[in-house]
Amino acid sequence: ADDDAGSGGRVFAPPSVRRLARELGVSLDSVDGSGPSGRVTEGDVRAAAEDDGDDDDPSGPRTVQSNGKSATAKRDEGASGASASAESADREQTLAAPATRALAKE
Amino acid sequence: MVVGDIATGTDLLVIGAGPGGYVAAIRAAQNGIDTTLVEKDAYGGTCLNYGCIPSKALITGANLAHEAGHAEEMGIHADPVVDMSQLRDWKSGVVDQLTGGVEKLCKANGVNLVEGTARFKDENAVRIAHGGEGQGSETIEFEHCIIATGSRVIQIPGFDFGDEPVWSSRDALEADTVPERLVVVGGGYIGMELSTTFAKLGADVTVVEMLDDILPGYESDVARVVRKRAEDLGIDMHFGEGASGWREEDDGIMVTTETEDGEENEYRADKVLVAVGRSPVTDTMDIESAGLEADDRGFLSVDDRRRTDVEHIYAVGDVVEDTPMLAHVASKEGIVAAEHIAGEPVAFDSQAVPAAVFTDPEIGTVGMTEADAEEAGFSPAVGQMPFRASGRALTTNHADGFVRIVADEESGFVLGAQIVGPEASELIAELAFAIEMGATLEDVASTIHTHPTLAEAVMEAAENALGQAIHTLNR
Amino acid sequence: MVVGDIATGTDLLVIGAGPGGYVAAIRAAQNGIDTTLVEKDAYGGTCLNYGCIPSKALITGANLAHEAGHAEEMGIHADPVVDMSQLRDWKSGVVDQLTGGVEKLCKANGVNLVEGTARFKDENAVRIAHGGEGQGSETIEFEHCIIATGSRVIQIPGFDFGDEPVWSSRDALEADTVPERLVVVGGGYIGMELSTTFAKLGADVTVVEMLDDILPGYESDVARVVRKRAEDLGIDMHFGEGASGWREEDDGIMVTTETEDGEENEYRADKVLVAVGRSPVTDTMDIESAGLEADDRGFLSVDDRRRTDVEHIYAVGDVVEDTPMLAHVASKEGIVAAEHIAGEPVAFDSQAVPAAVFTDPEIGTVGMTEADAEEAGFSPAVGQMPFRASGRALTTNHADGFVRIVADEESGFVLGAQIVGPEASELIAELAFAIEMGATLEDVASTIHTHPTLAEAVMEAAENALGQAIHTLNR
Ligand SMILES: Cc1cc2nc3c(=O)[nH]c(=O)nc-3n(C[C@H](O)[C@H](O)[C@H](O)COP(=O)(O)OP(=O)(O)OC[C@H]3O[C@@H](n4cnc5c(N)ncnc54)[C@H](O)[C@@H]3O)c2cc1C
Ligand SMILES: Cc1cc2nc3c(=O)[nH]c(=O)nc-3n(C[C@H](O)[C@H](O)[C@H](O)COP(=O)(O)OP(=O)(O)OC[C@H]3O[C@@H](n4cnc5c(N)ncnc54)[C@H](O)[C@@H]3O)c2cc1C
Repeated sequence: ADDDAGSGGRVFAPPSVRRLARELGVSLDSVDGSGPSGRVTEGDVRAAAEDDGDDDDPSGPRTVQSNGKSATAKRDEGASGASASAESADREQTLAAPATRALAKE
Repeated sequence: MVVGDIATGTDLLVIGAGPGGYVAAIRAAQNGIDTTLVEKDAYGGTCLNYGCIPSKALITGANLAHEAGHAEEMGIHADPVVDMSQLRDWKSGVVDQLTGGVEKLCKANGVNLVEGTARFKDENAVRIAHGGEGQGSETIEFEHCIIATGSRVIQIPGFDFGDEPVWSSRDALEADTVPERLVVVGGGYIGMELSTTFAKLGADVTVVEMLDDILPGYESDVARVVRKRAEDLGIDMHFGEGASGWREEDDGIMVTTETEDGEENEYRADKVLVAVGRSPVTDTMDIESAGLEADDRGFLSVDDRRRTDVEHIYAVGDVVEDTPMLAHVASKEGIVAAEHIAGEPVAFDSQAVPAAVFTDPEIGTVGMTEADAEEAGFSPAVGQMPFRASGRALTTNHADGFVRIVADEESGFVLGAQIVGPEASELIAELAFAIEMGATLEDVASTIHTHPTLAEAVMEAAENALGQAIHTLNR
Repeated sequence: MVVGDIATGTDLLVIGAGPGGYVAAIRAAQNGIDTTLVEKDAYGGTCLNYGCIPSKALITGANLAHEAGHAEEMGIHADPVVDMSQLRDWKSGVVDQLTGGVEKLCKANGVNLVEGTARFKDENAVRIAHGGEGQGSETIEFEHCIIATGSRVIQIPGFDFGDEPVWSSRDALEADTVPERLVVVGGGYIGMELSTTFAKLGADVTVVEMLDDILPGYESDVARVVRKRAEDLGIDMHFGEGASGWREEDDGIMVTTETEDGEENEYRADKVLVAVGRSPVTDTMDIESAGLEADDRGFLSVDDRRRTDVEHIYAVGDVVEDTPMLAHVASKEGIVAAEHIAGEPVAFDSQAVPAAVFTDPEIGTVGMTEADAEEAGFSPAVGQMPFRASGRALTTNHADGFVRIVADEESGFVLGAQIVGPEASELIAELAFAIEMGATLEDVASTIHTHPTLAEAVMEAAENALGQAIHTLNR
């Protein structure tokens, strides 16, 4: 997802995808999500890992603020900005989320 | 178990067997790490013994008795009598079952259990003082350590928990009679949960809160639903007053309060419950010997793997700065620490932490409010569904409150939710999951929700944010 | 409203104002379509008037009275008396509030409401017969039509709903006294919900079921939890017996049954409730005139946009072949049809349809069972969490049952879930959403779930499938 003001620097991706990104050393801010509104999928992260051999250090403090407050994660700005274009979500059509399916139909 | 001052070694030492510590220990052992868990008091920590579990058990009893006694409208005529000492025993039975379960689960997963109080000797060893007299002590050396020592109740000047009429939350949960008149100092979630419980059990409850509303931290329209119900239950709430002291009277006690301008008030009571907060337990185990330092309030600061400044020592749960003092946060942090020690690619990267308040009605919140979202630079789309318009809510005869969902207008991503109403604590789960998944309003709105359920209101709130609700008017 | 035989026109005519029809009409009007909704009986259809809503209202009353009367263990001593006619009136009040709401919502969204019975004149027109005598009739011409005429209860030979001791579910929900002895023919979900309700209200209930278990269609370990509880409530269940008739006795009636081998049994009763299923209402409106034909059981077949063979005529809800006869399915189909007519890119493409049974305890299911998954060629990973190990369940004193989650072992994608236990109807929502989102076990397991909640059991079932549960042993 682009680091536009609208997303507050936050990346929208499921927990399993975030973990995969750490495992593969992919910085999520550098991945163009192919899901609805730019949600990052497993396929996006795998493609980014292939495109970019660099081992970004994915660590770095993130703050989750307390209850009811902003949970926006501030990501490590030091990570390389290599942007990967990943066009294919590897979820089959039948396992795509409702908004994804609506997009497909359009 | 080892008696006498013998040094033993362990890969991972976990200090404290609350929801932070025992969960960390079990997960570490599941990952093949040689793990030792030391606890000085009771398995399950505050949560299982003096917190979440006993309070929710009493709430169940109070709700059932109160509802059955107030359902003439539904044709149910009953005059329930509550035997408080029986209710307490039942509650204790639930606690014992769960704490016994924790002990068994630790053993079944291969965690070594040690009873005693741990103090750091140095960066790689603790000394354990065993409880009983003449039990000796032992030294345990460790490669990694997780500090999960939790928190303790805060005392305020003028109220000593050693005095019989002065209750901490723990005393309240152990009560074997219902006081006729109860003054509750503090309108936070613990104060309000217990006020509601005792009011339903028949006490005359007065709440004294320094701020100008109950449940600080929650939006005013959320708190209002709970406050109104508390008023209906006869709970007398006084804002802008701090409790200054108490004295014995012929018949019970007198609690005195003071406003900011020095005006004094007095409330007659039999017991006074002080519930003004909790502070971390980091001052009783010589953390300095391990090279650690707590902040001025006693909290430890950690990174996103829950490592302290001393890299091989982690901290989780109520002792941690920044994250809320909640059992499920403690457990999640425990899992992150344990898995990181096991070499897994984990981080505490939850996008939003849900929280529940078990008042009447319940509150469940997660992520951003509308104001938070604006502050973070989003242009929020907000949808709301009142439970008054929910078929399921009406059939349960609990239709106060609403579901609100906050999303980013442009992308549709769900950012937060506030629920006040029946089963709010359960309903928030779907929305916490939606936020973690990076789901959009459309994802929530187009998922079939079973009829008739309260969860339909979650779907309708999302539809409302899209201008498409069926059962409430779209604004 | 128009009286006399005048022809009026509408873009969309919706026949039937149940959860299929009224939802379709509102959504169509929201999309700017000129919409007319015709209903012959009552707004809200079966669901609001004679089905989901009144049954759940009675269940609430029965549960409250029964629980309060059986909570000595918790120290609650009460002997509730239920005034059935008051309970019925309260229930009717809930129904009126909701059906009134439906009418208002239709109007507020600009739906034209017509009272009367519709019959097709041809492919583009219906004639409406108005209820009262001398009300005349009118013809309505339409561009598009949605048939949402729902279903009616099935009668079996020997049991005429016209006879006073023979109850349909609708009669049972209107009862103003509790029969001393009730025989229930049919152990499906409606039969079991009502058996439980009347048993708790004090009736001596006997269930007669042709098959060899209650709740056909549910897995046996799920049904077993409900059957055990039903036994504890004193419900007498007889399997492999079909009801063959009944006769008046001096004191009440005698219901006769027959086994496959012709063995006869007799059960004394005051009322006999026949709940053996429902069949679609497609035979009373001359669908042939519109060029339509129902299958031999009366269902209409539709495509994934809910179009019948006649492209501009849609069908939704209980009249539709293949999809389950459930209110939320009807509503979803209504939305799909309405939005398709409005030109939106929709389809009925839900990956899984949740369903709930409001027995004691509740059942909530969605998607595939383990056997379904195997049959579909997946290698299933299955995780389970018993409510006995859930802190929240124990504190509510309802700890029977479990959460089971079924996933694809290789990819981790969640495929289905079966929940039997407290609030199962609500808990299933998160898992239905997980399936729709294409979420994995890891996604569910790593989402923080509030403590103490029943929803934690959903998380733990996912952890269990991954071999990582904390509060139950991993197999
Ligand atoms: C009345 C009440 C109600 C609550 N309700 C809820 C609720 O509904 N939901 C929720 O999420 N949270 C609730 N909480 C908060 C919750 O209990 C805490 O957030 C949670 O227990 C924190 O877990 P922990 O593991 O960090 O610490 P604790 O549970 O406090 O456990 C710490 C353990 O460490 C042991 N210990 C301390 N020092 C040492 C030492 N030196 N050596 C050995 N052992 C030591 C202690 O004996 C204790 O057992 C409630 C709290 C209270 C008081
Ligand atoms: C006791 C009971 C309990 C139930 N509990 C549940 C539950 O908990 N959850 C659940 O999901 N489902 C439940 N159901 C099923 C649910 O009620 C149906 O699936 C649902 O009502 C179907 O909706 P529908 O819109 O297709 O039809 P209906 O609700 O049947 O509505 C059809 C409407 O069309 C009208 N109509 C028919 N013909 C004409 C005509 N020619 N002209 C004009 N109007 C006409 C009828 O009067 C009726 O109002 C229950 C059913 C029963 C009987």
